[in-house]
This record gives sequence, C-alpha cells and structure tokens, in this order.
Amino acid sequence: MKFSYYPGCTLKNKAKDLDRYARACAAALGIELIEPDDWQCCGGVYPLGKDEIAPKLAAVRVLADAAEQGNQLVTVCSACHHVLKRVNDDMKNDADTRERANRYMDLQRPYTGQTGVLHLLEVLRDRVGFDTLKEKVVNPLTGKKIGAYYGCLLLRPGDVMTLDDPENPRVMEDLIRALGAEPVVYPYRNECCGGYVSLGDKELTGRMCDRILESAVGFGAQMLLTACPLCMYNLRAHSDLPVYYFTELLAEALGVKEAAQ
Amino acid sequence: MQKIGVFVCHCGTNIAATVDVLRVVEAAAKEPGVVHAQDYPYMCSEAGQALIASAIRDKGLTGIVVCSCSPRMHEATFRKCAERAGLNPYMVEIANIREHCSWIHKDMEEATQKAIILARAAIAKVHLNTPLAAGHSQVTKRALVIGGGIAGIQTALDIAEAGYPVDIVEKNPSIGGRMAQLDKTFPTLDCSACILTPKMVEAAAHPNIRIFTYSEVERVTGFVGDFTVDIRKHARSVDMDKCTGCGLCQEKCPSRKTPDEFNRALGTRSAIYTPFAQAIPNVPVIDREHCIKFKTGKCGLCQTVCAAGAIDYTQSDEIVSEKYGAIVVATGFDTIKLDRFGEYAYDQSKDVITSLELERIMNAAGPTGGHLERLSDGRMPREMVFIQCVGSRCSDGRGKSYCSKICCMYTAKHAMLIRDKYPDVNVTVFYIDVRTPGKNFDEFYRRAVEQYGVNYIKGQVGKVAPLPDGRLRVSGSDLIDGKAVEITADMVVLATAIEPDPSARRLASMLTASIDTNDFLTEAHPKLRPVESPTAGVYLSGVSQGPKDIPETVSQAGACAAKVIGLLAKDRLTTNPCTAHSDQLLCNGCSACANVCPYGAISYEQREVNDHGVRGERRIAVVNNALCQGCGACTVTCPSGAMDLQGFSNRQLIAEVDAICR
Amino acid sequence: MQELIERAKALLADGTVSRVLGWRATDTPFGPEPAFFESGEELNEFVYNCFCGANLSKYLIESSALEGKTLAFLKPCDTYSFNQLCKEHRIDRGKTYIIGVGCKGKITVERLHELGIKGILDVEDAGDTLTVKTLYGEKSCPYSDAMLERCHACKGKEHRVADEVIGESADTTDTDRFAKVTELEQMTSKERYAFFQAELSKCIRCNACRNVCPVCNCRKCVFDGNAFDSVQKANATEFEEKMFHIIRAFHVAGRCTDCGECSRVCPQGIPLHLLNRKLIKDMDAFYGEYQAGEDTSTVSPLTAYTEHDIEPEAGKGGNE
Amino acid sequence: MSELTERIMEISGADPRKCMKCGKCTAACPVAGEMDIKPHQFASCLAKGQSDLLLSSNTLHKCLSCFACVERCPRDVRPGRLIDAVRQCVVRARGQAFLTPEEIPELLDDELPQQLLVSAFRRYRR
Amino acid sequence: MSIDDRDFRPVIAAFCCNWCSYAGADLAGSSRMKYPAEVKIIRVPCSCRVNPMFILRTFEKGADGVILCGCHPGDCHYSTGNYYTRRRMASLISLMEFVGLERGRVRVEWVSAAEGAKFAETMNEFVEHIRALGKNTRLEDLRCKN
Repeated sequence: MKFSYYPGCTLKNKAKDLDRYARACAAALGIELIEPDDWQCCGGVYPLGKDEIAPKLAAVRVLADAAEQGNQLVTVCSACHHVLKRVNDDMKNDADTRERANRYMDLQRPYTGQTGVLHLLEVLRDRVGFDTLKEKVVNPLTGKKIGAYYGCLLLRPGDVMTLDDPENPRVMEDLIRALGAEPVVYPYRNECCGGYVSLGDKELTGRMCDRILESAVGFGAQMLLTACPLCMYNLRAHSDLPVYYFTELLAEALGVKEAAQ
Repeated sequence: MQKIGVFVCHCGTNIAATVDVLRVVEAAAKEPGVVHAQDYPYMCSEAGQALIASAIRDKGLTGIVVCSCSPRMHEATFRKCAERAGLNPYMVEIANIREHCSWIHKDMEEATQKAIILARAAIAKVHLNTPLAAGHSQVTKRALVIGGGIAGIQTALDIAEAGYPVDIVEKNPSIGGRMAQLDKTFPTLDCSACILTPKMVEAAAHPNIRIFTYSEVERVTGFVGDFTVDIRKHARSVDMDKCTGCGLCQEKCPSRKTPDEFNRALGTRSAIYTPFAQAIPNVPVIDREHCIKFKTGKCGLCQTVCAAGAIDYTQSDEIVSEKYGAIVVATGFDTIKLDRFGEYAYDQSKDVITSLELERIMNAAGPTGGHLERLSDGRMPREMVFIQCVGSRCSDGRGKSYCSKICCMYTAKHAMLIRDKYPDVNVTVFYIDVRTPGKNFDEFYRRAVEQYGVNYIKGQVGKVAPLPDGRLRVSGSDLIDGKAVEITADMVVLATAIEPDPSARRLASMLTASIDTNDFLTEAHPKLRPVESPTAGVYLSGVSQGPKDIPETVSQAGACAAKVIGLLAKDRLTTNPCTAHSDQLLCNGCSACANVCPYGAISYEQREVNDHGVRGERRIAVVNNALCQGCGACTVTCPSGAMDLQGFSNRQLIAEVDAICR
Repeated sequence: MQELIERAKALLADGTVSRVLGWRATDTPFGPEPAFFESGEELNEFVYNCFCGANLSKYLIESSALEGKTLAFLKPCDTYSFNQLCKEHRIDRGKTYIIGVGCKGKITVERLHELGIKGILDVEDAGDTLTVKTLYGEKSCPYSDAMLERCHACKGKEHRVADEVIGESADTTDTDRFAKVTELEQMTSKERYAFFQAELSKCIRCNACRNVCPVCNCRKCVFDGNAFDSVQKANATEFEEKMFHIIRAFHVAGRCTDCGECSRVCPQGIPLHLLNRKLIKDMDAFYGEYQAGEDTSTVSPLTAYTEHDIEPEAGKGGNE
Repeated sequence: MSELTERIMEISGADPRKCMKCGKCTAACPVAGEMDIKPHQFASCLAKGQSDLLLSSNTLHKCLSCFACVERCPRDVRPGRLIDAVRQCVVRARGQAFLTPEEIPELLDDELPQQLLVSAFRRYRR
Repeated sequence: MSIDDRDFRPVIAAFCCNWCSYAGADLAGSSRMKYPAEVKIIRVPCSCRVNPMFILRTFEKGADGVILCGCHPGDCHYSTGNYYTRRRMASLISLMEFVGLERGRVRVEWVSAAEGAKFAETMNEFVEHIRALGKNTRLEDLRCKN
C-alpha cells in the first residue's frame, strides 16, 4: 500500500505527535507514506465562498501532485482532511472552480478531482481492515474505556466527507475495539469543541467543551481520542481527562510508540 | 387528396392570450388539402363540437385537426364528436397548442409561429391517416385487489356488494394492514380494532370475496378486461382447512425470540404465529426462517400438540393463475428508515420511538399491555417530547420532500390520549406547521392545546442527546421566542415520514403502471381521474397513491370500487386499433420483431405470396391485433420496413418531421 | 483444388446435392466469381485459390427456395455469415451441404498495385511469398502484404459450421481490427467529419456494398421503397450518401459479422467497414463481446437488454 | 432583490428561499445562544431582502463553521454558508477585521496549534 | 459572422413517448414552466417507436438538434420498449459522433409523467447547448434550403 501523505503545518509543529505516530504505525502496517517535496499549508479552513479560488489553490497543488504520482492522498489532521476533501470535491463537481483553478495553476495536465482523499482512519478501516489491524496489535489496550471525539470537521458535511454516518459515527469506536479497549459511545462526540473561537473567547469554548466532557465522562470515558490538533488544544485546556491523538494509542497498541519517540 | 378541416380553440384566454388564434386559422387555411378552418372560444363545449360536426357533414371533411389542449385531455372527446358526425374517429389529429405552446411561452409572436407549425405538422399527419376500426375484447368479470389493509378491504367489499367476485392478495398472514396496528383513530378516538375487525370479518364471510393471505403477485400479463395474474401462495405449513385456530401450537412453540413485526419489533413472537388475536384468517403460519424444525430438523412440537393434525411441514409454495378484468393496487405504506437521521438518536436510545411504535405501546394488546412506559427501564415517563416532520418535507435527500399528511393529527391524538390517561405527564410537541385540513380536525388539535394543556412549540429539534442518567436532552428552537430551547425528556416520539410500501415499485413494473419519484403510483389525472392509473384497468386505492388518513382512504376506496364496477359491468371493450401490421411483400421473416415484442403478439406463418406476379412460399410475420398494444418496438427492429404501426406510421411521423423542419 | 472438385462431383453423382456453389474462373486470373454448378462437367471450371475472397453464403438464400440440397464451399469466416442467415431464417440449413475449405488468408490484386507492382500478368502462390509475373519481369512480396484487410483481422481457423472440412486453415490475425476506429476516435470531431465527408462523397451509389453484404438481404431495401419516403434518388449531396451508409450500417448492426465484403467490393475504395466496426466495437464495450454468426441462437445485442445498460450519453463516439 | 442579497446568494451558492422556517439550524447550533441574530433569522432576513441588518451582527464572528446546521437542514439551505457569505461581504467591503494583528500576540499561548491561528486569520480577516 | 448566425434560432424536434414524457411536457405546460419555442414535440406511443431513420431525416430536413424522451428504464408503459431504445440510441449517438456530428446534437432523456420540471429544465438546457453548437451545417441537406 502506497499513498501520498500530507502532514499539514500543525503536524510539523505543535502536533508532532500526531504525525510521528502516524508514520510509525503506517510503517508497522506496511503502508508507505510519501510526503511531497514542497507542500504548502492547506489554509486550515475550507473557503466557503463559491468565488474564493485563490485560497483553494494550495490544496489543489497537493491534490494535483498526488495525481501526478498516481497516488491517493492520505492525511491525519481533521482540518487538512476537511479542506482537501472538499476542495477536491469542488474540483470534481464544480465546473467553475475547476476551470478557474486550472487556469491559475497552469499544470502540465489539468486537474479534475481524480485524486482520492483519505483520512488515515479510512485507510485503517477500508484498506487495512480492523480485523487485520487487531491481529497486529501486540499491546492490547485492555481495560481502557475510551471515548472517541470526532468533532465537526471530520464528518460534516456528510455528503462530501463520506467518512462515516455524520450523526452516529463508529469508525473510531471500531478502531478502539480493534486495539483491545472498550469504546464509550456518547452523544456529544460529534459536536463542535469551539474551534478557533478559543483565540478570543475562552469562556465560550470552555462551556462547549464542558458539555462534551460531561457527556463523555458521564458515559464512563477514562480518556478521549481525537484526530484534530485544535480539538486537542481546546479539550486539554478544559479537561482533567487525558486526551490522545488516535495515532498515539494506535502506536502504543502496535508496539511502536517507544521507537517513534 | 383529403378534405381537411382545421378547428382552432381559444380555450378562453388559455390559448388566445398568447397565441393569435386568427393567424393560426389563416395559416392553416393555406395548407394543401385544408378546405375549412375556423376558431371558437371553447372547441370542447357542446357548441364547439356542434361546429365541428356540421363542418364535417356540410363540407364532406375526410379528416380534421383540432388545435387545442393536449390530446391526453380531449382527443377522445373530439374523436367521439367526429364519429357522431359520420367521420372515422381515427381521422382526427390534435395539435397541442396549449400545454405545449401557449402555456409555456410568453411572447405572442413566438407562440403564434409555433402554434402554426404544430398545426401544420398535424395537418401533414392527417393527410396520411387512414380510417381505423377498433376491435373488441371480452371483460373477465372478476377483480383483483392487491393489499388487504383498510383500503383493499373497503374496495373489495364495495365491488363484492355490487355482485362481482373479488380476490384480495395480502402478503402478510392476516388482512388488516396498518390500521390493525393502530390504537385509536382521529378525530373521534374510536378504537381502531373495534371499527376495523367487523369489516375484516365481513370480507372473509362475503360469498364474492376470496382472500389469499401470505401471498404475493408474481406475474401479470394481459391488458384491461383480460389480465392473467400469477399469485404465489407462500407455504403456510398449516392446513387452512383443518386448523381450528385454537392457538395451542403458538403457546407451545419453543422458538419465541423472533422480533414481532406486528408490534414493530418491540416484542417477540413464536415461530408459528398469527400476527394478532383478531387475525383473519385465524390460521397461523410457520416462519420457516426461525422454526427449529426447519432449521435443525428436530422439534415438531406443534405437530404433536395439534389435535386437528393441521401442521404440514411438507407444504410448498403454490402458484395460482387467475384471470381478472381489473386490478386494484392498495399496497399502503410503511414508515421510513431513520438511519440517516442520527441526530434524533433513534438507534442510540430505546426511549426514542416512532409514532407507530407508540401506537403499539398504547394498545392494550401491545408489548406493554397498553401501559405507557419507557422501553429501556419500564419506568413511566414524566416528560414527553414529540417531534414533527421527521423525514417529511425534507428536500436534502435524506428524507421525503412531501408532507406525510397524517402526523399532525395523530400526534395531537397521542398527546391528548396521554394527557387524558396520565395527567402528570408533560407533553411537548415541536412542530413546524400544524396542518389540520379536514372535518373537525382543527377543533381536535385545539382541544389538545386548550383542554389537555399540550405544550406546542413552533420550531424543529436539532439534536436528541441521551444523557448518562438515561434521560434525553432535546435541543430545539422556539421560533416565536426566537431562541434555542432545551428540554430534558424521558421519552421522545418521532413523527416519522411515511413512504409507499417497498412492494409498490416491483408491482408497478409488473402492471406497467407509472410511479412518481417517490414511488407513489401516478393517477391518470391528478384532479379528474384520481383513482385510475394511466394504465387501463389498473386502479389506485389508499396510500399507494399518496399520503392520506383513514376517512380519506375509505372514500377513495369506494371511488375506486365504483370505477372497477363500471368496467366490470361492460360486456366488452373496444380495443386500440393503433396496432402493428406487417407488409407481406416486404417481410423477410427474420424474427427480429418477435424478439422485441413484449406481448408475444407476433408469430410466423409460411404463406404463399404473390410478389408482382411471382408466387412463392414465404415466412411472414403476423401480428395478433388482440395482443398488440401498439408500442412500435417491432417497427424499428425491422430492417426492411415491413412492420409499421397504424396511427403512428413511418410516413405519418416523417410527415410531421418534415412539417416541423419546413 | 482437385480434391474439392472430386468431392463435389461425387456428391452430385450420388444425389446428395443437386447443385454446387463455388467459384468459377473468369477472364482475369485475379477475379474468380461465385457460381452455381449443376453437373460434373460444369465443375471443370471450378477454381479455388488465393483470390477466392468472395463470401458465398448470401447465394444460399436464393438456392434455399430451390429443390434439393446445395453444396457450398465456405471458408472459416464465411461460416459466420452462413450462421447469421440461418438465424434469420433466410437460409434453410436442411437444404445445404457445407464443405469447409482451408484458408490461409485471401489476397487482392489491388493490394499489389498499392505495393507498386505494375503490369501484373500472373500471380503464383509460393507459400509465404507471392511470385508476381509482370510485364517488367518477376517480382515477389510477402503473402501477407497482399492480403485483404479483413484477413489481417481473421476470425480464426475454425469453421463454425460444416458437414465436412477439406484443407488446412490458418489464423492470419496480425492487427487489432479496431485500430483504425480507435485512431478515428482520437481525432477531433471536425477531423472525423472531414474524413468521412471525403470518403463518403466518393460514393457513386452503385449499391455494390448492399448487393454483396450477406445480411443486406431484404426482399426490398427501404431505400428502394417509399415506406420511409426515402425512394432511391441520384446522389445530390454527400449528406444523402452519409445517410444511406449510416442507415445501412445501423440496419446491419448486431447482424454484421464483419466479413469486410462491403469494403472489398467498393469500386471507389471507401472503407465502409469502419462504420460497422465502430458499431461492433461499441456494442462489445457496452454490452459485452458479441460476434454475429458465431452460432444460430444468440440474439443480437440490439434486440436484447439488461435492466442496467449504459445510458445513451454523448461522448462515446470519439473526441470532441 | 438588493445587490447585497444577490451577492450573498452568489458567494454562498445557497438559496434562502428554500427555507421552510423550521428552525432546525438554530436548534442544532452549539452557539445559537451567543448570537444576536440566530441562523434561521439569517435565512429569513435574506429571503426578505433585509440583508443589511446582518452586516453588523455578532453572529458573523460567533459562527464556528461546524456545519451542524448545514448537515441537519432539511431543505438544503445551508445556513452556515449564508453566514459566511455575509461575513465575506463585510470583510471585502471594508477590509474590516474582527481582530487586528496587534491584538493577537497577547492572546497566544505556548500550546496553541498553528491550525488555530491560520483558521482564525482566515475567518476573522481577509 | 453572418446575420443568420447572430440571430440563430435552432430547429429542434423532441420525440416524446405518449405515456411519460409527453405527459411530462403537458405537466410542464400546466405548471406554466417556460422553455424555448424552438422545441417542437412529436408524439410517439413509446420511445422505442422512434426509428433512427426519423432522426436522420430530421437532420436532413434542417433540424439542429433532436431529443428523444421516454419513460425511465423500468417504467415503460409497454414494459420493455425503452430498454431497446436505450441500446439503439447508445449505438446511434456514438455512430453519429463517430462520423463527425458535434457532441450533444442528439440526446436521450428519461422524463416521467410527474417530471414536468425536469422536462422544462431538460429542454432549456438542450436548446442552450444547441445554440452554443450553432447551425447544423455538417448534416443538413443543402437542397432543402430555398
């Protein structure tokens, strides 16, 4: 299995763990992740305006590069994944965006959304398979009760992200189960943590995180799992519960955590 | 050369407002063969028809063109008019200058030009029309009703009462349908079973009615007046003649864990079962998928306990083939699946239920014995929330774009009944609009608010979140206050959208009856022919045609029966003379046409043919006019052009093409 | 060849067949023509050589109406047409006796001309090479260079039907039969238009293609009658030719065995088979591979369907 | 329709006239309580052509673009897109920024991920 | 550019099956939906009645676009007619493109009796497309011009 791999800016910095463990796990699972030579930041948020082309170009560049390599593109950061998948959807289905972006980019070959964009969770579920993954676990996380926190960007809008049921997802729960731990399902796992609002209004994000944490703890979670550095930041700021990147626990279960550090 | 009359209708201002009718008359008059052209405000009126008739007689017209509304509307009217005036009805052509012209264009010049072209095309066609004689076919005086719910039962009873034999085919082990699952009915709060079961009994006892339960329609062939239907009677594994309905087998059956469909899977049933106590027929069936005897070969307890010796494990499906003159579709509805509405937590909490499930909970024969309780822990709820329009009026692809029509009323009913029986329970209804058109309907809803104190909040719910203590946090909006609200509830009831029963789609294909984008069967005309399908001989009863409540279903069932009786009362029907025929001089006998004929109407004969003096034996295609329905598939498959279709001949269609492109 | 004649004579003599359908020599050594032989004597004019490309199947339609059986010599590819005509009830299998003849590909003198060989007097088949006697002396060329277009896309050495087989056959496929079609598809629409306009405007409406085509066997062609108001007219415009050829291609679609006779006989050298091959290529791609005449029972893709066929959308005929 | 309304519809690609006024967007919004003009009122104002009312709403900066309203809207109105389009109109017209670069350093802390800054910049100014 | 080109009003024939598409066109009309007057409808009992010869004839006589509408596959009034149409037309459209007709001059669309809006939308789109393609010079029979 070979993929183009887009780490994104945060993973080169504050979220080094998310990246480091992802790479280690991929290697352990026989997945080759190829980082393009020169990528730029995806922009962090998907530009909602139909007429905003320039902010989408960084994403298009990465997508087109993967297409040139003939690879599908894997990300682990929820935000990058969101941006790349949605921009790709525009390139595939929105003629105006496609035309204008191609005009700006001046690529060798026009890019029309042919690259498949996958979150590492999708790779684990659909390509590796949780049953296979389970067999590769050397340190099962037995006895741990873990709540998956999806947040908003990973799942919505469901028709474009197509990662899972946007209202009642299960991919992370299945992952937790494959790692030998017990998933805790709680209803606020797909509600927003407050995102970038925490820059200006920590009180508001506090209230939002409290509701999420209250729900998770109430249903018995001992720790939380996330795929998003921003969720991680917000949740950690308001919680006593340990919060991990899913790649970290995956690395632990696969027995490659030490080596990655 | 034909002598053609052209009649241009104003249709009041419907046509005349955008089409300069006089210019159409003028232009038509100049066409070759046109000897008469005139306009009239309402050509379909008696006076208009009289004009046509007198022109036919006075000028000896051999063909007429009426420029008016769609032929689907008045072709038959004008054909009859021509016939009365002594002209062959198939010498009439319609130029559709209303639906296809005046109503879609704004510019008078443009619309007038187009109307002239459409008139020319019709004139060009009628030049090539030939008088056709309709044949006749027999009517089998028996009707088939597919679906044994209230719609099907009522239709069957009305037809049977008029003296015609009727068969009901029901896929479940008992007739009764959805209505049998309901507890009370709005707006008078009658007990549903109390008013339904007498009708079920009446149908079962009626000498003109045969009931095939646990049966499905497998194949339909034929046409109006002469359908042949294969009905698959699933193996019941119980001899209907011997069974006394004592119920001992069900009591003793050791396999008891099958979800009970009748109770919406809220409870379980035995593998040998009747769906409910008043089932008709009161003969159980063995669900072979769950029966231990069928799964492992061991058990046979039911056979042991059956004193009547009615249990028969060797029964197999039986196909009954029967002829019918008319077919009624009354396949009803189901609630939609809620797997795309995760925000309401239906799959995440046992205490989020659908309204149909609440009906079973409220019903004395239901899984809780009629006691209102939470399915998670059996506790009585204190705080109940009803959510309206779950999947209805939903155009984002997750649900149904239509209004399910019955939810506002049954929710008011539920709220009222709960407040009446359990005054301590708070009831809140989140609604977008409360829709209560119907006799005594709005009064009923107002009673729920004014007399029973049900709390109606205008606004939709965004999320139902199960809480660790087992309660449910309902986040909604209150649009009157312009704010978001939260209610912590013990139970949430979803007014789930209804959709046509999934069997409707397959059935519609078999019947070649059309269905709309939501799988509801299409009526022949939305206003004027609401109980007939566009396919002759197929009629629509109940929710299979569109959402409706019980009073409306019963009325429609009666209307449907009247139409069926009208058909069965005829001794013979005129057949469509627009059938295919093969030119024996051109036919190669290659069999291509027979390959594509959906009716098996084409056969081959060795025939001696005199081809311009040369005699020889040839293999020739022969069309059976009684079977041919006139689709024309054969005409295009035929490489030599030997096969042609009367009324839509190659030359007629080419004449139209030429006129349009002229 | 002698073996064929002897066998034919024997079958005539013992009454198994009443006549023989084969090829007869004409005044040019390069153009044997189809002929019926009714006696052993007539059979002395029978020839079978590398120029016997003509497909005899179609003549069996007319002989099916006659008394007695007809013996026909069919090359492997001819048997496809034969089967197709049996399927269409145009030939009565019971009134035929088929001898499959060996074939290693047929040649045409036009190809030799194209190779620059002029003043041809005689051609001698020397296995893999051809020895050509010309006014300017003896020349030679590889056999396959002179082969008919269709032989480069040979359907195989098996006879799909035969009462007996005499002689060895070879599969002479050495090209992709859809190569030219694919090449045209790659062109722009405008280029294709120019190509077909140039080719089809050469048509002189001689009807040779129609007359030779085994499945163009209607008792009366739609272009000869007025059922469609399409009476045969002198070719006034190239469009009419195009229409004639498009309709002809469509009428034989699903029935055409790709025998290539249309192009072989066209006096103007129009590659008419390209239209048929495009239809065959499409049908293969859309509905799975189908070879007309492979048997006598499979129905043509155009008189069959599945519930999930591809939609008739633009963009399948070639580049824009 | 005012030019502004037209522009908002063009930028958002969403059609407020599809709204049936059910309020599910507001019900689904995790920060509806903070907003002076609720998501459903956004759609309603736009449909009525009162788009100028929206330009000064705090909703423009409260909306998290979490797409809960977009996901759950039964009519495909996509209120989140409408709000973002209004915000776009504001920043494009005046170059107005919710936060200025000078204000930002004091809001930072060591743990803050880049993603937050990038997103906040994208959202709060152009 | 000639004067004709600037004011190009294409000639468009729409073959509609009686049971679905013709009724769909009726519904478009009774719902007062708008589509260009260039579209002229020819009623046929079933889409399978439309002979490729009719379509070629239409072009020969100067049409710029031909659209064939029938019931959705599976919903044919005659059960199977449109299945054959689907196959025939797939081959015909491809062949027409192959000989150099511009893409999209011949089109097939399934429109049910309930899809008035789709009918109008389809016609608007089709006319737009044909206008963009311009006059059908490639297949028009020049003799038909007066």
